[in-house]
Amino acid sequence: MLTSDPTAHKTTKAALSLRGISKEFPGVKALSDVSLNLYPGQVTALVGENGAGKSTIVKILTGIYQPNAGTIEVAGQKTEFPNAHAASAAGVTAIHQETVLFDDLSVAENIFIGHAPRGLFGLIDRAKMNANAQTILEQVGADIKPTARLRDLGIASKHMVAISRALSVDAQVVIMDEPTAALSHKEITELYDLVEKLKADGKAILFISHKFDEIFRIADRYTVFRDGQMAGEGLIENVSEDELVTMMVGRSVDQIYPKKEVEIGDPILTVSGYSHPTEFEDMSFDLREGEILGFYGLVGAGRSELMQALFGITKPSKGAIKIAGEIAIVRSPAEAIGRGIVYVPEDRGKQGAIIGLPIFQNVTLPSLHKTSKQGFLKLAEEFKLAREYTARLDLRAASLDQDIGELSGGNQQKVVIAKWLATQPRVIIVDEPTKGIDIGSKAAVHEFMGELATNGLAIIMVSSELPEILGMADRTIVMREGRKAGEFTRSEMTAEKLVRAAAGIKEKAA
Amino acid sequence: MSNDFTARNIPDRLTSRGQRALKSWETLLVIIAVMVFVINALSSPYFLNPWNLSDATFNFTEKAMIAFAMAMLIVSGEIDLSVASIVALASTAMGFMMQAGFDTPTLVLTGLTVGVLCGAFNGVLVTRLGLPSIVVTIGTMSLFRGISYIVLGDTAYNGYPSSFAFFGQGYVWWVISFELVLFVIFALIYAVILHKTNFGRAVYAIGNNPIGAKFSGIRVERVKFILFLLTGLMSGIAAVCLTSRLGSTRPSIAFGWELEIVTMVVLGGVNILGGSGTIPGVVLAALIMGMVTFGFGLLNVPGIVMSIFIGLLLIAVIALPRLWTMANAARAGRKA
Amino acid sequence: QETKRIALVVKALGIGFFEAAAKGAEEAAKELGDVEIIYTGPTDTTAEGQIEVINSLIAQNVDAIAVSANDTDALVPTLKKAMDRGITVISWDSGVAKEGRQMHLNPSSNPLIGNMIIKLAADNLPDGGDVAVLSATTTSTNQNTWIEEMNKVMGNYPGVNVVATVYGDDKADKSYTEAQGLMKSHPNLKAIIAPTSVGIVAAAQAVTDAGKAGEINVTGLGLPSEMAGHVDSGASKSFAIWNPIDLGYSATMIAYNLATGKATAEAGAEIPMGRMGAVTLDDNTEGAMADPFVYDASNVADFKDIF
Amino acid sequence: MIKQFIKSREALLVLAILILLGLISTRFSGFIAPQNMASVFQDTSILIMLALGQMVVILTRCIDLSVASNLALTGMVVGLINVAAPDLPVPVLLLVAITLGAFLGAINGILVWKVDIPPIVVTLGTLTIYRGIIFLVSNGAWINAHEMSASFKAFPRYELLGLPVLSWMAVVTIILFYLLVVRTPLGRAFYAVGGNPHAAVYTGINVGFTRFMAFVIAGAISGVCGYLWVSRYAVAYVDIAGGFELEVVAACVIGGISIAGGIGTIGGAVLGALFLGIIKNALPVVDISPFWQLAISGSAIIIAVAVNARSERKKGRIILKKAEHAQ
Ligand SMILES: Nc1ncnc2c1ncn2[C@@H]1O[C@H](COP(=O)(O)OP(=O)(O)OP(=O)(O)O)[C@@H](O)[C@H]1O
Ligand SMILES: Nc1ncnc2c1ncn2[C@@H]1O[C@H](COP(=O)(O)OP(=O)(O)OP(=O)(O)O)[C@@H](O)[C@H]1O
Ligand SMILES: [Mg+2]
Ligand SMILES: [Mg+2]
Repeated sequence: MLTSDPTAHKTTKAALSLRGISKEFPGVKALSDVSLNLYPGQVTALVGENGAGKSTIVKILTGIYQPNAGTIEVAGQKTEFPNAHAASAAGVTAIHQETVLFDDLSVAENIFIGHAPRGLFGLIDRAKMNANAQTILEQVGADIKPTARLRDLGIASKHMVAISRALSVDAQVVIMDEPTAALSHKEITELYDLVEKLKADGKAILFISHKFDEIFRIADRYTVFRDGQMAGEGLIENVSEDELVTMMVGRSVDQIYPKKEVEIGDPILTVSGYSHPTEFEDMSFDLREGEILGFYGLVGAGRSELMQALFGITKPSKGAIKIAGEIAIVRSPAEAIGRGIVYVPEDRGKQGAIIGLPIFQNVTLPSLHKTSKQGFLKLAEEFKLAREYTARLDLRAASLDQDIGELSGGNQQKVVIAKWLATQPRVIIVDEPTKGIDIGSKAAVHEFMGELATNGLAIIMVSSELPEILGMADRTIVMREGRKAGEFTRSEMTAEKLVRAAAGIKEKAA
Repeated sequence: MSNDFTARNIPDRLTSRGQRALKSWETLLVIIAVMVFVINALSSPYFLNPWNLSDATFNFTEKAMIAFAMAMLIVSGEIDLSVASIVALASTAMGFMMQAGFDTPTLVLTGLTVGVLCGAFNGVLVTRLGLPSIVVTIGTMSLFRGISYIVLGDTAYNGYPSSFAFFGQGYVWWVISFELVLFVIFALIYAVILHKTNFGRAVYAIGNNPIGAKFSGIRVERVKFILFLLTGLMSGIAAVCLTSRLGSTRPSIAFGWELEIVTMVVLGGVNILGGSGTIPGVVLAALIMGMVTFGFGLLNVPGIVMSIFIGLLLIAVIALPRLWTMANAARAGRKA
Repeated sequence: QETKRIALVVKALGIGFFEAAAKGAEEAAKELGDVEIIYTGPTDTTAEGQIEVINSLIAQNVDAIAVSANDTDALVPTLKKAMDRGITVISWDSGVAKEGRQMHLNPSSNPLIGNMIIKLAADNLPDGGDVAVLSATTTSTNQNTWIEEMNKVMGNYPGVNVVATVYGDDKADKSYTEAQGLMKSHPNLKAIIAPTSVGIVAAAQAVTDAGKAGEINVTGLGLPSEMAGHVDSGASKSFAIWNPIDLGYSATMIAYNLATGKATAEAGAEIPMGRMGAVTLDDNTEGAMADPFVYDASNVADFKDIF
Repeated sequence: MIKQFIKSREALLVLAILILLGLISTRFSGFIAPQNMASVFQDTSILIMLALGQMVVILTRCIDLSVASNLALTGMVVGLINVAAPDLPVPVLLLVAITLGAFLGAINGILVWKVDIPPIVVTLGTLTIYRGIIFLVSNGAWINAHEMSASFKAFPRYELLGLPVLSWMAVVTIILFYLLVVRTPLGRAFYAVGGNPHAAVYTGINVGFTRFMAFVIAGAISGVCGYLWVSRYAVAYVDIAGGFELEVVAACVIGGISIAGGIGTIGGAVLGALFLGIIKNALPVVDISPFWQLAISGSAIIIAVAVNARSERKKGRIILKKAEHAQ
């Protein structure tokens, strides 16, 4: 352990402590020998890069995953959480990072599923359930009817339901995994108030966030994970933002973002007035050869939807694009690929990798016309193409015939990128290219992007990670609620400007 | 990038073709098939007779031809439960044309066309309207056969021209029937389509991850539509053979075949949830089911008892490998 | 001398009528001494099921096949193949088309049965009235023939109208539902004629359940063992049948005589049937076994334990 | 409340049924007479009960194709028991039927839960296995009306307050299922497991066990229906209710139970079954050849899924503020 704070352990007894926890997934060591203490009346912030293992520890704490090693102690008592019930019975509740809700149940049922109040003959007492739900919803400041069907709510309201669900359990330990990621400004302030209230009630809170401002605002202590290992812990007042970043990353920032200066060429892609009925509106920009154009915004800003429209997945309602000066109509991914636009999607498991197919088949899927003869496969050609492109990305795998699902996230991403490079595109759109992948692979992906730009490829990089944008982009467009909220050249870009534009906060008067 | 990250040479494959074949589902099926063959040969003196074996092939050839197309459809993650009803409708249409005095080539063409049209109808509902294929085809299963009932009611078509009899009763050479030849040809065609063409690769990609396939530039809807067409076409071909073999058409023709065909496909190692499976597997499953039926038949065991065996086989061949893995995992867990 | 293997293929296994026929076949086999009976059939009344069964009989190279067919035409190619391989093929009870068999044994003369079933209904309808027919499958040869014959003689029964013909597929539950439908759509129905042993029982049950026993007379062809209760309850005043044991016996005897060359199946030929005498074949190589016998409250009890 | 109902799938079905009844009554006014409607309900009772059992299975994203075979096997076993021991009272037989049915359902459930075989494969297998076992236990012989005891046959026909017990069984099943599905944690778990199995784990629901329970319940219902079927039609043989499983699934689909799981109501399942039952009963009455029945129910299924899919179509997520307000 790098930093430890001996005083804290003496003053209060931990409400919950984890010791020596390890967790392995096939191909990934998500956690190794980590420890964590949560104290009553205190907020512990858990920070770390994407994929550091934060959500994994939450799942272990709530009985979703079983650790391969280590112990859990609640109020000094060693326990095990074989399932989610056991955890909530022991007084541990969580707001999970992904929405774990049921679209076709009512709000109240979502809040109380698994522990609904019972009445006559042990039947669910619906009236009481709705009343209780109403109380909790009011408590978190959400204006939602308990009887409403969840499907009819917006994303922020759904998130409020998830929060209410966590609070419906009488728990001593409350875990929040990026609770503010999908919330708007007003709801975020209300959430902060709620955290204060829980603190005052003596609950132990674990707060996971990538937003440093909120960590410094509400946390009392911090724990840092790096690559599934402990990288530091202590009191928040004893640490600076820079120190935290160094603990998280383990090296200085520009080391990971090897952005080279590249000669920017002619516009290759021009988008004008692209609109969609519900997702984005009036998006116009152009992209030049050799350029990396960043797209920044809060999660849910509509960047992915815009990119998918450019790639032919969804249809825009208005607007036009030109490729190398020529008007182009893109109605399907096949057409987009034909015109040299490719898209490395955000959701690797669903949209990127075809799990179940071997690596080489993943790589050659969009380029089969190149490796086949009159529609008949030629395996040797396929292996050749796959080997060529995976080697360029320094893929780590046992064989090219291995199922892509057996690879770690980073290596899967490399295969997906290789797949697109094999089509020899002119424009490559990467959506959250390093989401959830380990540091080594991340650096490789970044380095490779730089190299591609050097070779004259035009890149659009959607990212929610500020350092990635700041480190890699030549120019950045900020999106907010489906609209363009600002555009900055590399020299204009600062973290503050981007965040303000993304959150819709006015520039401070100079 | 640091120095220890030197580019590595990743081998194409770790296991040789032989090793892979040894561990495959097909090997298991070959073993079962051989066992069934040996048991049959031992238990009935009539089994090892070329004419009898030839007769036995009629138990599965028509169903298997549909099963090939169905296998591809299931690999792609869809299913068609209306196949037997397509056979009925196609047969009814042929009977109708026959009564109107058309000649054999026209009859065959009619059967195939109706098959393709029915497939297209399913395909449109599934791919254009985005409806789940299992429900759509439960619906068209009633609809198609229902139309046959409306047309035929309690009557039947018979009196097909004698030239028409060849498809279901003709022999190409010695004991080799026309149907058997068709079966072999289609087995080869479908094996090539699924395993050796870009189209087949797309089918696998769609079955494993339809969204990912779409994001990789595959025209998912079009591929699925073609698969429904092919399934309809094969049902039409089976209708020609069956009608010719029976020499008559009743609306109840081929009743209940859909479940037998799905069983054949699943027994052949095709994952009902899509994404994996092979044509050789389906061929073997067809042979096994045909031989089991025939073998039991020689012992005068009622068909219903054979189906117990087929049902057990279906569950066992899927359960046993899983139980085996689970047992191994449990043992490994205890050791750790 | 080698034993002759004679296969008795029935419409479906488990039906009382055919079980009784099988008894008769065994009786014949015992009498003949060198005969082995293979009693078989599908479990549902389909032609495809029978084809599979017949294919395996051909493979076993049996000496004779005697089939009660689910479909007049669909079995023909398969049975032709059997004859090509030197197997004696006859149909009985429910026949196959002429090309598909050497001869057909009708349980009784078809015109006689056709007349009998309508007469049974008419006898209880002095003032006439609506009657309906509940048949077996739409493809059953024998039922279709009888109904045809019945229609020919309808003129002899003025005032009696056949208002509908429905099909219960020789399934008790379907027949039951069809009988219910008849009562609903024809409120003035006076009788249901079911020339099938499965249908008649189901119809009688439906009539009883509708509280119309005594009001609607269920008649046709049935087994005393299955109908005794309904005769007692009044749902059925009378019904007819020939003895299924005799039928199975006769079919076996004929098959044996043809298979051993003791007789040939040709128009005008007389084929001996053991204790049942002999059958004379008509131009269609069909022959009738015996006259049907009528059962009612006076005699049903005496036969209900026999078949 | 009322507004909500009017917009619901059930309202659409009620409307469809009313129109259907209206059309029928123009051809045959007696059809909508209370007495006839009661008899239609009686005829549809077994379908309703089975549809409810199937519904809970489908809710959990599974399917049970073995219900009809389960029904037939249980019916045959109960029939055989009755033949062997005619004096055994009906309640005992009912208990046997429920237990055996639930046991057969549990076999499906275990294979789905513990061995993780896709439900469609499991029940495709048990569909033929159960059917085959009937032949083994009965030796292929039918059990006919005259072999059954009088009380055995009388039970479903016994009239209470003008309705036969068979109809009352359906009514009781509807009430019990309503309570189960709406008012018990298990019932809500059916929806949760089918709607979002991944999230269900997070709420402490055991997905496999919930599915197992759905199969057991569907099995128990099939068992009861086995006895009812055999006693009502007064016959037991290998093929009873052959192919009925698809009619049951069809009733669910028409009733708006989503095959993808998680969506569906008791009202929907009941109305779906009634819809099919009315068509079946009406065709002979209005003098349309019964041969039209199959095509009509097929078309009804297709129209129903198309309509349901339309209303189910996931509302796109909405990013633009303007669009959100417009909704
Ligand atoms: N079910 C799983 N199977 C395989 N690997 C997994 C699974 N869950 C998580 N991982 C891997 O474990 C590592 C840690 O993931 P985790 O979700 O805990 O990260 P995180 O710190 O929460 O990241 P983020 O900030 O993006 O939420 C990642 O490499 C991830 O890919
Ligand atoms: N209405 C909604 N209901 C349920 N989940 C939603 C909804 N809207 C967004 N989400 C989820 O929120 C997460 C973030 O959304 P996503 O990343 O797709 O946003 P986006 O539109 O791509 O914006 P960006 O790319 O700018 O972050 C995803 O997991 C998505 O599934
Ligand atoms: Mg996380
Ligand atoms: Mg996104």
